[in-house]
Amino acid sequence: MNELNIKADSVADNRTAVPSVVIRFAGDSGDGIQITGSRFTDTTALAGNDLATFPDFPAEIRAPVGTTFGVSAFQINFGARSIETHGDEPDVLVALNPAALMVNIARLRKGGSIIVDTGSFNARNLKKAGYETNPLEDGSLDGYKILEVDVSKNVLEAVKEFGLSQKEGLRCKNFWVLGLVYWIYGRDRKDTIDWLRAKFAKRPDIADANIAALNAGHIFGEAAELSDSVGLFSVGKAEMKPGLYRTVTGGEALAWGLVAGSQLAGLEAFFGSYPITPASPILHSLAKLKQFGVKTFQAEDEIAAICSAIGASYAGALGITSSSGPGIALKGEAIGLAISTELPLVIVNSQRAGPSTGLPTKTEQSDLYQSVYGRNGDAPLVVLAAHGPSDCFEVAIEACRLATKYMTPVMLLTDGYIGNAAEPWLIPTIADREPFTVEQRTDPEGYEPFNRNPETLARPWAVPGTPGLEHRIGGIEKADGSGHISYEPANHQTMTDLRRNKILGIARDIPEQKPEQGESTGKLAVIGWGSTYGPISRAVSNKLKEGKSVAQIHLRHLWPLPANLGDLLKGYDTVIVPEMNDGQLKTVLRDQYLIDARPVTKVTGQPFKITEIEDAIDFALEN
Amino acid sequence: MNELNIKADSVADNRTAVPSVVIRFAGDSGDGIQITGSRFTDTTALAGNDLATFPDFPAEIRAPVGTTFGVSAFQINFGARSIETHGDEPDVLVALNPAALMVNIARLRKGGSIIVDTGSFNARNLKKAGYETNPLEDGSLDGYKILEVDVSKNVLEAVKEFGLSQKEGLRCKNFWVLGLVYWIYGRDRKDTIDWLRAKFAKRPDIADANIAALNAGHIFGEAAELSDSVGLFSVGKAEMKPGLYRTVTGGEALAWGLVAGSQLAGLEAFFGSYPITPASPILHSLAKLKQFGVKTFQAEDEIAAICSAIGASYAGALGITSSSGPGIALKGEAIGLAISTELPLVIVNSQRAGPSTGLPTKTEQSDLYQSVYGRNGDAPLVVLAAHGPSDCFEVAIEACRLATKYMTPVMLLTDGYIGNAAEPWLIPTIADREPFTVEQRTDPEGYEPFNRNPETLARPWAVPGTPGLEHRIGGIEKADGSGHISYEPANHQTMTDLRRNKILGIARDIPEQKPEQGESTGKLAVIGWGSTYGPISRAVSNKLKEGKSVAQIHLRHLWPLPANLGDLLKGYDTVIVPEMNDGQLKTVLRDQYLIDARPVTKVTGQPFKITEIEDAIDFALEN
Amino acid sequence: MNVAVPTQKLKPNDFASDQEVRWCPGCGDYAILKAVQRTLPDLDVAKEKYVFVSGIGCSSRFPYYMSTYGFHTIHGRAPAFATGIKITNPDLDVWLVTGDGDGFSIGGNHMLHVLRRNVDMQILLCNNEIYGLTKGQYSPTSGEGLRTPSSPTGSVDSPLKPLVFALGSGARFVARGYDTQKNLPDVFKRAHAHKGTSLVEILQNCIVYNDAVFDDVLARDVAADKQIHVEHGKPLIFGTDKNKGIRMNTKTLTLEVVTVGENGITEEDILVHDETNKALATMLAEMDGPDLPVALGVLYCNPSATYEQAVESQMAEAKAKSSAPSLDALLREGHTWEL
Amino acid sequence: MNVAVPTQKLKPNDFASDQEVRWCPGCGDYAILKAVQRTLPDLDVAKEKYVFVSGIGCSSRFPYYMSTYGFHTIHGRAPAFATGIKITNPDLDVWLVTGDGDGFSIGGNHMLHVLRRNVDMQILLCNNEIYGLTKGQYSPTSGEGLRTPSSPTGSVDSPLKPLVFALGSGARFVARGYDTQKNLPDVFKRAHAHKGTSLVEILQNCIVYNDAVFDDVLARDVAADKQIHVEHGKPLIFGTDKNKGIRMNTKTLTLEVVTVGENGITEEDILVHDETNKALATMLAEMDGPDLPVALGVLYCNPSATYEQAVESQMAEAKAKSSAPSLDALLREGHTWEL
Ligand SMILES: Cc1ncc(C[n+]2csc(CCOP(=O)(O)OP(=O)(O)O)c2C)c(N)n1
Ligand SMILES: Cc1ncc(C[n+]2csc(CCOP(=O)(O)OP(=O)(O)O)c2C)c(N)n1
Ligand code: SF4
Ligand code: SF4
Ligand SMILES: [Mg+2]
Ligand SMILES: [Mg+2]
Repeated sequence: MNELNIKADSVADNRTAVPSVVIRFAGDSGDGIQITGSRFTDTTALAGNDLATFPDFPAEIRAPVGTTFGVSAFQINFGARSIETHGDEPDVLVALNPAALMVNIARLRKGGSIIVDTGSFNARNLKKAGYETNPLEDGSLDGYKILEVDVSKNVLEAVKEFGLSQKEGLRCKNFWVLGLVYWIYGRDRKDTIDWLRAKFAKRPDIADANIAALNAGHIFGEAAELSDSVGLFSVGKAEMKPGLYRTVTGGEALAWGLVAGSQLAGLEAFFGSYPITPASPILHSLAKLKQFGVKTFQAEDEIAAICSAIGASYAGALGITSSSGPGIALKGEAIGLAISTELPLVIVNSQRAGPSTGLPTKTEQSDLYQSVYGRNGDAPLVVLAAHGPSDCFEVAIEACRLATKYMTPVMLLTDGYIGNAAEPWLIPTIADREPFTVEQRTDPEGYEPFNRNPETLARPWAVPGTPGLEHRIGGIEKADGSGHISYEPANHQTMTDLRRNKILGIARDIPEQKPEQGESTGKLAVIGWGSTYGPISRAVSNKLKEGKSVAQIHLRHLWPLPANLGDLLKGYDTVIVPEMNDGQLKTVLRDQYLIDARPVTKVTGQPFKITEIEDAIDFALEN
Repeated sequence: MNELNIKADSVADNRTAVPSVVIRFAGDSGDGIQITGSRFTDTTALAGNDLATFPDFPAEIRAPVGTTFGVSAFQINFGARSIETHGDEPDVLVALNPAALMVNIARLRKGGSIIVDTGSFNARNLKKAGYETNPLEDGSLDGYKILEVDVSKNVLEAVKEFGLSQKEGLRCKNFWVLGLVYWIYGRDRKDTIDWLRAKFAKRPDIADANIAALNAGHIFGEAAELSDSVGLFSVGKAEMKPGLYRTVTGGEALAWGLVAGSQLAGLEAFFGSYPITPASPILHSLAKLKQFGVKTFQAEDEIAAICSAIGASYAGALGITSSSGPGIALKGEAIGLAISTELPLVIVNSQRAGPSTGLPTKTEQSDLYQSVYGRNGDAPLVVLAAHGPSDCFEVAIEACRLATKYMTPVMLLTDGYIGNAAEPWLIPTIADREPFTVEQRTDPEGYEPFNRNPETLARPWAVPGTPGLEHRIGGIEKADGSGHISYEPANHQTMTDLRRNKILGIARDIPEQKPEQGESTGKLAVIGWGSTYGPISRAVSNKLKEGKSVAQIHLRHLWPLPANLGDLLKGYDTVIVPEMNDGQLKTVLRDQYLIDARPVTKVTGQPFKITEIEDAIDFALEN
Repeated sequence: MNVAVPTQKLKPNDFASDQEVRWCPGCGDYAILKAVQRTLPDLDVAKEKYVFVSGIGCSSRFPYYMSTYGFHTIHGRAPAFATGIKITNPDLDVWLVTGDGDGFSIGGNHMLHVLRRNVDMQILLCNNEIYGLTKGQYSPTSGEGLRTPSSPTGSVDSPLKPLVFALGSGARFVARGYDTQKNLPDVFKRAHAHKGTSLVEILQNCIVYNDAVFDDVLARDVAADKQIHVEHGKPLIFGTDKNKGIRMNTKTLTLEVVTVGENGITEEDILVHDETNKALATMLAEMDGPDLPVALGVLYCNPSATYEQAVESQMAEAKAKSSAPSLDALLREGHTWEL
Repeated sequence: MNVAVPTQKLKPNDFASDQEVRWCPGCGDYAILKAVQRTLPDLDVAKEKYVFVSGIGCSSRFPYYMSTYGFHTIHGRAPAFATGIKITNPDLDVWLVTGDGDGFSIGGNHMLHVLRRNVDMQILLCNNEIYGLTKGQYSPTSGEGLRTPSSPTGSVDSPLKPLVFALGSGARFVARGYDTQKNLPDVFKRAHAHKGTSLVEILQNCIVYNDAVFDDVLARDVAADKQIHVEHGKPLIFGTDKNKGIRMNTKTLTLEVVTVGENGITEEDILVHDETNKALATMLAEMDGPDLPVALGVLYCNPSATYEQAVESQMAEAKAKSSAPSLDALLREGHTWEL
């Protein structure tokens, strides 16, 4: 290997500088598309771009090769400016087989570039993808810039010295393409090569073959006259806060945030869960963190999962449970018990498209109703939402803080999109954070299980094993103070009021709501929550640049709502609420503030496009 | 027995005619209070009064004798005018032991009458009830009219000829008291005597003893100079629609309504349930109706119960399930499946006080949120509520109609109060009703599982066993039309829209909302749902009599709401929403109509008092 | 007019739906699907009577691939749906397909109760000892110590034996087979012939997340010595040389493997399989090495009244008692009065 | 400062809470409560370590009547709460009180899994073969044909045998007693001594809804002949004259009752109880007349590693590997870059 080859390519004179690029890698599930994507992500991050990614898995575990439902894709938006979404429309589509082209072509920007592996465009694959004629030949791709390469052949050529089987050899296709794409954007291969060496430490032949493929793709790019077809580009460094960065997915950030939160609370974390898409990665991440005193328990079902977590909180740990929509539905009864017994609990809901089983691998925000209202009885709890991968970390800490300070369940909403998407993250330092150490009760003097802290209205947390504090709790209504079973009519009213007021009082303990962008009054507020942050943010900033009177308000605290939110919203002539559901936050806002919050909904299992929000803004401003 | 004795007592000259009376019978669980109440109810109904009753059981199955938590009570409000509630404040309290007095005295109208069994006011019972001094002696009952009788002694005297044990003899106490109360209100004993003869056909000695006790109580009344203490009264006949009447509890009416509904739909009914207070009586009623083709299945839990019912609907029956709050919470996930597969299903929720286990024997309306919003995903269904015992029958039929016509789950809300309360019921004739026979699909020509009726948007119901219609359904998103699994983004939006619009379209198929009382516009609308009907109705009519500009609106259809409701409500300056919860319907109304609907809430496990609603009306009109 | 096609004229392929099968290439579920499709034509059931019910999991996608009626329900609850279906229409021929997670993790309670009630249906358990659909977490049947994404340092759960559990729950028919077993249709036919709940555990290879987990039993070279195919009335003999047998050690009350011809052991000493003996079935179901072979075939078949028939006869009785039941008459029963 | 009171100095009454007991007068639960209160003082456990967990039902009110820590949870889920409690703090002494409905109807799945996992706790099953709290519907252990408000023409469910189910689920300790049994505390002590999940089924009389349902076994005049009190290492002998015994019929592989001294039967023929033998325990647990007596005492005790200890040792190992784990360091692991 030539030392020179792996250095960053200096910006060639014939490179066009662009502020941002969206690339979509697509191929068969077996083509290693997700690995390609994450390698490209790391390299791009190292190059100083801001970025956002969107892995788009097939619903099937491993669908038959070549089928449209077996196509796996990875989209990345990276730029020399701040990046909020994975991009509405790819500028470049890499299609490693006909099915990948079939499924993804409609997304591509008009005039965008396509890189195809002609080696896979044989009759059999074309048929499997549903093509009657070869799109590379029938003119249907006119208007796009196409780079046709027989990647398969090139790869086999590049790796033949390593004595791999044909099958193993073809597995290097993705790195060949990656090398080519690196050349197009002038990217350094070193990081990828290091990664390959580490990854295949035990199979140096595989490592070498992939590295050879990577280099061969790169060399191919150098040799080919790409400026005529897909072009050569440079994307400068983005202005980002200085510091140490890593990329992080929402799932990882959430898991780490939960550990951080429990450490700041001075508690052991207990995580009871049952696998479900797309929530499982949190279980997987936490299962690896035993050294931090995190106990994970894979329960027999979601009900046992939450009940074990409530038991853990009762026994003095920070109980956490996690699931997705259908599993959260199963937890409703037990959530009521945690509310009634006033035990801390964090419930993570990685939302997916519903109703029922719905589209398990597709994203949605349709569990807000279920979160705020979905239980028997008057059963208030705290609802928080993370707005992006790294934000999961902060929101998880906030969930731990509120759950323990107020002795309450907290529903933490994230979704399939956030969970799998990755973004660069300025790594925080937990050691510098103010702990919110929980004081569990030990003094028997004057102890009553439902005697409250007058300020927070939280009851004391008295943990089994503590001498002198023996007491009984349960889901039957409890007498204010003593906690004994009470059928007293007035007491039930008192307790209902207390439970409600305790939660509403949290509004005093959370930041005032401020617009993310735009003025605090004006013509239009676009209010969102959760993973719509990216497209809303970009759309509003685009519209602000056009001089429109529009502001972005994004909620982290969904229940209770920030104390000033009503007043803030009343400062705008119009309020629109983009949501990936049929209009759920809008119900909460209209109920609470009697403002004509107008729903902008999208229920396709896909995130909003920036243009969709822009259109909604224009429409709202005009109507 | 003297023939003359059992004739109706003619209205004595010294009887005071009163328009209505509220009596509360109270005693130990073992005293037969509920039987006394139901006998008094039947006799009162026969006498031509309108009436409403409220059985108030202890939470414990059989608490130790003499304790306050073992007190059982039965309240009846009867009158010569229409009766809407069981009465705010009893005029008469019958207290068979000190605990019964202790628990109930606070409810009694100031200046009301008390009948006590002095035989039970011994030191032991006083202590068990928590009395330090004897209330009959310490002046604490000053201001009430008290009739002190040693009922125990009198009863034993009356029944001694039948050779019963002392214990058996004392069991006749309740009939002795009943005889006395019959005398006070000039009531006929014949019906009670017939009932005793039938009930104890195999134990004529017991029947005779109870009849003797009944007569002895009556004679005691005749002999005693009651006009000086509790007084003698007459309550004339109420004006009621002519016809054949019976008394009915909400539980019975609901069960019969479900059978009627399935007959009108031309289907067999399948009822899958798991016992829970206060829903179990519906299971018990239906289990006795096998001759009508009703299959009841006591499942292992609530989840299995609803799943079996969905399976039954899939197989062509009308699937019904029933539970109370915590059990309904468990059904959330499966409800989503019924919504997604668009199968008919009736879900009966007999609400009780929550959250969590709450107060199982106490009433509440706090599951409206759970009904309308409580599932994962965008998952709309129909929500109906019954407003009183006999209304349960009508609403059950409506639930069957909508479920089958629109292929949708219907949530039918009732509550512990309605379920156990009884009222006279003009018996309807099912044979005269218009059937809404369901047509299940048999023709394979052009059949697609999700091809809809263009008017109702209902999909065809194709039942296993039908040749040529074999198809697969499930909870994953289905392609519009074919019903095949579809991950197509646009299709998910289409299907979400269709599911929503199908339900919203039902608004065209339900009656326009009209005020129950008062004008269609005005100063104040009092809007309610469910079992608050009685007190709201009486309160509004009282206020209308005072000349106030107030109207009563009572919802049967909670989702979708009647098409004209928004316009109707906007015709009033102020709208208040009395609910036995922390303000749930008010959320729906504010969201839907952006009107400042103001909550009037009560969460004590007890129904509203008329005066409480009156106060709320006055407050709303003044503020 | 619909004319029912007599199933006898149908071929296995007639039971394949028009949906592309979407299991991973090499998944054991393919073979099970084929075995079912080979079974149905031989049963005397009209095609429209078949209903396939499932929960959620890879294996639970099964109904989509059958051209019969099918209901892909929710995770773990298939037995409850199937119970409602069968009670509603006892004429239907109900097949339930489930996985080790679907049937014995979240669904354990419904499994217990359907077996106890003995509702007539066939339950096919595709046991791959893993959660396939959710990408490879350990399941209740996974071996102790199995490393998976949710048990990176090894599972500490002790595995459930589905058939032992079933017998403990009151099952009246339990059998075991494996995905690629030639005569799997015969096992299915026995299950079908049994009136009541029939549970068939099928050892199923998940090539992606738990590949070769049954190799110590199913691999060609060990099969003869690690499997025993039980048959009612036949001695429990196995082994490459057909000379190993299962004996009851009456001292320890345990089963043990002996070799006929060694240490004075004769065929007489070998237990004869009695599929109506629950204690024996339980002991056979428990066997899973290292010394004892895994039992395949029908371990237990001891029919008893089915649930839906009991329901039917109570209905019939009630109807017989009141020949023309009228709801209007019912409402008028008891205490009424005319105003 | 809190000073732990050594439990040894405590009396049964010290374990009674200040809440009035609210079961029906004559309910068998009273006797069970007393038996527990008589047991605890003899155990070497500090009072504050006891945690009583229950679901919903009459029997599940139990924790309120104990002066220990107590958690009255929701219907059927107590095993899951108890599991969370015990994993979180293995030092606690966890007792779970449940009913036949709570534990085996809605709660069957959690029961299965807690037994399978072998989480250290004592489970006291108050089996009254009825749903008491909801006023008398039949339960999964109710006899077939039982008429109740939900089965007016008789239940058609075949009853579950909780101990057989438990053994099928992998339980390592099962025992049986009855409410008013004198030596019930001894059974509880054995359960407590067993590390792992210990299930004790207690035949409990519900005087209101299922009175005398166990009379055919427990009534004084039949007790000696209808009960067998099993003891490890002792022959399975019972009867008024102590001459009846349980024999294994090696032909039919079933248990049978024989009379010592009749037909050439000697004590030699009688089985000796081996509480570590699962097959025997299963057969003993199955016995419930008419010919065979009901087995009382410890049917099975065969300890194995407990779940929470396995969790602890994995934790300890992980901690040993990274002596001072730092979250900040973790976040900086892998691929990072400085801007
Ligand atoms: C209520 C609910 N919880 C969890 C899931 C996620 N889930 C789907 S299938 C499955 C386990 C599948 O395992 P198994 O039944 O063994 O089937 P296999 O995929 O191995 O065939 C899980 C946990 C779900 N779909 N629904
Ligand atoms: C989710 C839920 N479903 C149903 C109930 C109603 N319920 C309470 S206890 C019980 C059964 C009690 O039976 P068992 O466990 O045998 O206890 P017992 O009262 O007989 O001691 C039922 C069905 C409930 N409380 N919660
Ligand atoms: S993941 Fe395993 S069980 Fe699922 S389809 Fe693939 S091979 Fe089969
Ligand atoms: S109902 Fe039965 S089990 Fe419940 S307290 Fe009364 S006697 Fe005991
Ligand atoms: Mg599996
Ligand atoms: Mg019970």
